[in-house]
Amino acid sequence: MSRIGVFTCHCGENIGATVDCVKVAEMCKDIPGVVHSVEYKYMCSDPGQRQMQEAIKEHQLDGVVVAACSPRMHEPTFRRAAGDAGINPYMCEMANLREHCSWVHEKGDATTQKAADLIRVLVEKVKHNEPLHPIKVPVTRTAMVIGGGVGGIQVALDIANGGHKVVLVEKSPSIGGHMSQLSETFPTLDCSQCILTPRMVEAAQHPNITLMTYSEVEKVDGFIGNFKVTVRKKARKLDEKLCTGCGLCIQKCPNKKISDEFNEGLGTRTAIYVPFPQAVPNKPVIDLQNCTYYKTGKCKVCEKMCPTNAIRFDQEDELVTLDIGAIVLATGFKLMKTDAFPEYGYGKHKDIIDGMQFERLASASGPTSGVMKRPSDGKEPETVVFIACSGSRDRAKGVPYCSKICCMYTAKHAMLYKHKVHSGKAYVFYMDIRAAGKDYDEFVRRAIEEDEVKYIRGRVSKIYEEDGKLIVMGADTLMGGEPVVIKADMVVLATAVQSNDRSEELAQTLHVSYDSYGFFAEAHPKLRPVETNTAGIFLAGACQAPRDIPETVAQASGAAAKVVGLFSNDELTREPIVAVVNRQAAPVYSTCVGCFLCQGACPYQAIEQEEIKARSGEVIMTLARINPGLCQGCGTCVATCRTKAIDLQGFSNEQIYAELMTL
Amino acid sequence: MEAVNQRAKELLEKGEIKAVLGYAKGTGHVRRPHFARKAGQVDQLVLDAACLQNLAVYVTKHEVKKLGKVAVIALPATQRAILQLMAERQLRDGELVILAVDGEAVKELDSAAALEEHLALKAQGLDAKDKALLAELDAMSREQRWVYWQNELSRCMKCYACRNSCPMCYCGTCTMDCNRPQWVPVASHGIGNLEYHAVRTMHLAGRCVECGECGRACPVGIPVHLLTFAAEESIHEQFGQRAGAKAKLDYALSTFKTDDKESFIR
Amino acid sequence: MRIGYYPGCSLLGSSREFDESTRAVLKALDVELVEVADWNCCGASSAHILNHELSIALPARILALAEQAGLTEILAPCAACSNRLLSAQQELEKHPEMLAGIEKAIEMPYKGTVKIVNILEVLDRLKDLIAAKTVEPFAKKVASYYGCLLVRPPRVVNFDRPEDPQSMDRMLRAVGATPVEWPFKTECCGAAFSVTRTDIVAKLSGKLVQDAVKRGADAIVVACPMCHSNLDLRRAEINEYLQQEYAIPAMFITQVVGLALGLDPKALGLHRHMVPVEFAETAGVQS
Amino acid sequence: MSSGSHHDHHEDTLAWRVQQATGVKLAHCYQCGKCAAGCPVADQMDMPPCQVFRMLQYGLPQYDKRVLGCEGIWLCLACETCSTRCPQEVEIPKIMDFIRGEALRLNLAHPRSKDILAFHRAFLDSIEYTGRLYEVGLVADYKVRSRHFLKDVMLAPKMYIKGKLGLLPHLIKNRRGMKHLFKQTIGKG
Amino acid sequence: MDEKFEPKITAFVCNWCTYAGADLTGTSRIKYQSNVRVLRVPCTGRIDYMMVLKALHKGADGVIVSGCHPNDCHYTSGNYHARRRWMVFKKMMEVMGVDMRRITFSWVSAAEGARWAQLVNEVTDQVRALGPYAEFRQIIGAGIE
Repeated sequence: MSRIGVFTCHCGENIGATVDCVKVAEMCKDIPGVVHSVEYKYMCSDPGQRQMQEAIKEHQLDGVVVAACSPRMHEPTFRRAAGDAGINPYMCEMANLREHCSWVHEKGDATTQKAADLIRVLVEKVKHNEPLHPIKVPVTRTAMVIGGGVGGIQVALDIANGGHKVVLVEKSPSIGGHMSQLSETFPTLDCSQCILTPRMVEAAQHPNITLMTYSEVEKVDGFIGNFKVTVRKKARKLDEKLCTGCGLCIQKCPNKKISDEFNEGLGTRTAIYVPFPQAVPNKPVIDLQNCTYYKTGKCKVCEKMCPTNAIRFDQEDELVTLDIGAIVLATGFKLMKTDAFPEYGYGKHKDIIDGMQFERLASASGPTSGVMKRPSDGKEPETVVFIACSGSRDRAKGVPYCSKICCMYTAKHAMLYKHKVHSGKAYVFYMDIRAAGKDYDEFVRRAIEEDEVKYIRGRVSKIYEEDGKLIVMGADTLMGGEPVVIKADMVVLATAVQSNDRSEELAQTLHVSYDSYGFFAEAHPKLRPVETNTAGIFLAGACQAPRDIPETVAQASGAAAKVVGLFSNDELTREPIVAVVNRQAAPVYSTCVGCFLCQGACPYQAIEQEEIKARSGEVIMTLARINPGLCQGCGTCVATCRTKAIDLQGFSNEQIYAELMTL
Repeated sequence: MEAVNQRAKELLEKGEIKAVLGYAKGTGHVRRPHFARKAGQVDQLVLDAACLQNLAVYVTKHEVKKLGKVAVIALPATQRAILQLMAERQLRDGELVILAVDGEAVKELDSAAALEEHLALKAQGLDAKDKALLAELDAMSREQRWVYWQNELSRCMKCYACRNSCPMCYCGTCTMDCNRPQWVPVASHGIGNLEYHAVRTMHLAGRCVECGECGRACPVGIPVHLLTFAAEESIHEQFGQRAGAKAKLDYALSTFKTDDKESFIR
Repeated sequence: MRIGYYPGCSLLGSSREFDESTRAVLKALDVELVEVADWNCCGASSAHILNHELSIALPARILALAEQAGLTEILAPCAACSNRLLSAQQELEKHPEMLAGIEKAIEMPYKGTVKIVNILEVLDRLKDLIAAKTVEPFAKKVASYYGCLLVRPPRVVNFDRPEDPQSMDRMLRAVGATPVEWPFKTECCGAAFSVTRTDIVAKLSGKLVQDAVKRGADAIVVACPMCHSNLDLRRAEINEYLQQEYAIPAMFITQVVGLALGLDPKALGLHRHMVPVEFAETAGVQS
Repeated sequence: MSSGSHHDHHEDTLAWRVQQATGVKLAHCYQCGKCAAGCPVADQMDMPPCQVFRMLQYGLPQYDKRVLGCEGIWLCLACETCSTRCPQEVEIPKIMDFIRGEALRLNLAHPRSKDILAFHRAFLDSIEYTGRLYEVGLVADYKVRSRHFLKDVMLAPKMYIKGKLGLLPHLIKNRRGMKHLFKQTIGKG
Repeated sequence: MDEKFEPKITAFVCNWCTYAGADLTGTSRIKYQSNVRVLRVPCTGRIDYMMVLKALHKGADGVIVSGCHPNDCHYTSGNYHARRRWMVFKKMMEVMGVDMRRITFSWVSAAEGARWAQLVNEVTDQVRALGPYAEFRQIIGAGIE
């Protein structure tokens, strides 16, 4: 038989003025199982709590109901107090007499009766409460950062400087990401590489950071604090320890006409290559698709030339499994390509380029050494049209969202062009100018007012080629939709920012949610912007939504702080409000039938398979098991399970049934 | 029939299977399930319009699984049930030889993928008779439906024939038998019967293969199958999913679309 | 091959040569055309502009007639007709509530089972045969002109790609022609304004003629009677507007294919053009 | 649920009627001007399509009147260039169709629309009586209606010589059915 | 008896939205009728249809089920699963002839204090007007254990 104490709080006048607390306390004495029922002015005050603690000891209570304010307010207070008095904290429940009763109803018998009813419900619940214990999860204090752009580098440096180990995984041969391709950055026009390169070097030399370039995450198991991550180290066909980065192999490689990814197809590279001169690590990689040796079985010039004999044609991909405590996703974005625009010629005009190609044209280290030359014939373009919102805010192209960075970089591009070609004419077609940010609008105004870039409010309907010019057919909506035709030498499309290739695949590997555009989903749009729904996995930068550099870096530091916070303890303590699948003695083992219909209902992928084996090792049955590290305690699986094999601690079937029976 | 029996014999003779599950003559027009354990017994198997029972109900039984590999003469509803059981991991690929019989055509299948492909070629859903019955129910006023079901259910004595005949009711411990807490009263009275049939329907919603076995099994003639049919049809209509159509589990109640219609929610 | 045939009004009158050349070419390729009996006008843009229900009922009658004749597929060479037929079919599929009223108007049941194809789709199916039967390659530079209605609106016609389409170019290459790279394949010619706003037609079609010549085309090839009449019948107005005499002929794709197959230019109706097809005698086969 | 500007709910606004009849949501238009930029006749319109949309979006009687009375809606060729390229997938020609009908119904159509209208009416008359388009009849009828008696007098004989003008109409057999069809559709209004 | 009839209303609400919303009703001191008894669960996903049936079984004349609006679920998708379950449950109840005017599904967010009061009042008034759930009480009467 239970020994339950009921403590009714007046909350000063807050409850007492509407509910007859004395009467309620009296009524509660008649509830079977209640051995002690008192009221007090302020239960949450020190004397109030002490009174409860003394009663627990004196009356050997095994459960308490505090009838006061909302449990969302003081449940932790009273549970802690109950725990200090020697009973399990989870044997304490609260009846909400204030927010749900005294404050919302008129004074009267009905209200007093309701107060007593509310307590009765909780008394019956407490009778079925089980002592619960916080779940402790050990934490491996090594973080993995996926993506080596400016966001990933910042996360890695911040965590490493916080004293923890970091593995930085980058799929391409060098870290640096898109930022290393940029010429200059808005709104300051400082050189992108000049500010990024030192960070890249710092990351490479940091004792706490392990770089894994030319590597991709293949598999992720486990849960917060205890991930097992398998990384595929793609074969560079090179012994990195021996290679000194002298570059002789690159000079001698006979295959020099390969379209260069780093220069967005505007330049060429060799089959053995370093993506760009400042690459980190500065070790080449052999491009298997284009290497003459892999195509024909002959060549091996690089091997012959290498002074340290570092080339390894027989090198294979390597799978490495690592123990990781937290993961930060910083995989960035990609730009829509110009071939996605039927009305602009499906990408067939060489002089219609995208924003990243313009960056390479404008970059001092780019294919034209920063001299403005249009791709088709190398002539200096006299008229350049920039088109903002190319593919963005365009539901017909499947991108209804704003790409956020284009307004700023288009202004920058127009400005850079005008700085390089003083006599040139720059036109920008735009729909709205979104320049919200420190010094951003001033920057756009400068482009318009000082550099005399002509802004035309309207979209471009068609571009075609005629007599070596690109005919841009637009309209000026500020002149009532009057058609505007501009004969341009080059057109720059500020194409939409899209989620990176294979981002959905990666999200599935990591069990994080993503939106319909493939961007990773944050746990809460306002209050948990750097966390994912999967505990222990965080986000930084444009893999979540279009972002510019300052935002990416800020979010990266935010994610790093989350990781450092997580790593500040050896163990992670979690509320024991989790679901469990029952286990019984053989031969039943469980009422779970292993249909796994619950699996789809779990928002956290917390439901695993557990094989019940005979002594011989033969699998007798496969049952569901809930990983307490992943379960967040929503109980959706519980309501899905036909055989009631799953129950939710703290809100169990028996507890709820008992509550219902009092009604 | 010839072809099926021939193949069954062959499989038995080669020792590839331990038994063939099919239909044999019972009293009068009744056809009863029959296990032929030896090639010689195969000739007792019959296949005609009187063969109605969904044989899938047997294949998850411990006693049958113990036999080893079994061949099942599977009419369309049985095929659907087997596929759903596979999706729900109650049967594995290769555990059964499915002799899928559709009219004159016979096809031998042994995996969920093959079964899915086979079933995809066929129109699924209710036949005209059942559709008409559902439409009749639909045409009643709410009050008339209540009276109708109260009348029907008043005969229910909770013999559980509907449950026991259902291929999808394979749970080792049925909710009805749970007593901590006892969600559904054991006794067969007004509220107990309503709750039992409500729970049975909800448990089969999204899983019912619409064989109608429960209705045929009811000794007092309650059309209980109309409840699960209505739920299943409404699921198909609202979510486009159908039980017993996919090899990979596609359970309507553990999937969702963010734009599921919610006009009924205030 | 056997296929239903809905010529439409233009092909009886102002674009007779399209009908003649279509029949001649398909006959040469052993395709049997089954004309929809007692067909009516599709209503074209006039019905479309003046009354929605009428604009559906007229095509629906044609489709219902085809259904009654047991046809599963009909060829509508006129791009306007095929566009109207497709629109009506889709509208009825989207709005089944309209069906009763339409069936009442046409006094026939309508099922919506007939597939509507345009001439380029049919020729594309026969591409290999055409290539094999080509005896006199059409070795000319051509501007392939699709116009509006063959490719737009894409959700209705669901044919080729809406900008810079390729199907006619492929066919032209198959018969030995060289399509020029030009940007106006789907620019509007002025369409239904042929009679009422000839000034607009002259301007829009003029742009096409001028550019095709500039890009070195010997002929403009079309697959739509309206485009053809604007580019051919209205050439006088075009030339007046452009203040220059443009002699580049406008030809139907079926005429080009017919010439390549060695058919008689007269059977292809080449003599009916206002702008003479000057090279027909030299390029075409001696009859 | 309907939303959009609060004006849209008033049945007396053109916007409301447009949305009811066509199902096109006017609020989808965000005034990018791409329709006007690609329209082959925008330069001749007194009001290009984007401006028609802008005015409709207000739902104010003075703007509705201007839209109904403008010439631009009659110049729309229904070439579908705009709707094909519209980033918001707005079916602009559908709206133009409807507005033209409203302009006629309310007797607000631009004077220069008369010719265009005369042509379409003549066209439909021809079909109603013969089942198929009778081009000579059409042109003659159009001339009477539009009073452009001399238009194209030079073209007709040339066409006749080329065999392109039949002097007799093509009659379909079921002409009664055709009359019935017209009565059941356009005749209802 | 009818004049004095006061309906019993049972509400199942999720902890993060509707329960918090009802707390806000309190903090805003918005008054509503006291017929409702609230049962708190973590998420609408936890709400088993058996709970609704049991509430009716225990003599509730009306039931409210409420949680987070779509997209707002604390557990990201519990409410979406719940919504589907309700769609099917509602259909089944309708087929069986249960009076669905007595079961109200709703979304009330943590910010919608006034909405909670309005919802409770509306449901209470509606159920009061409908009177005691006689049909159900009849079958309960047959089954008192």
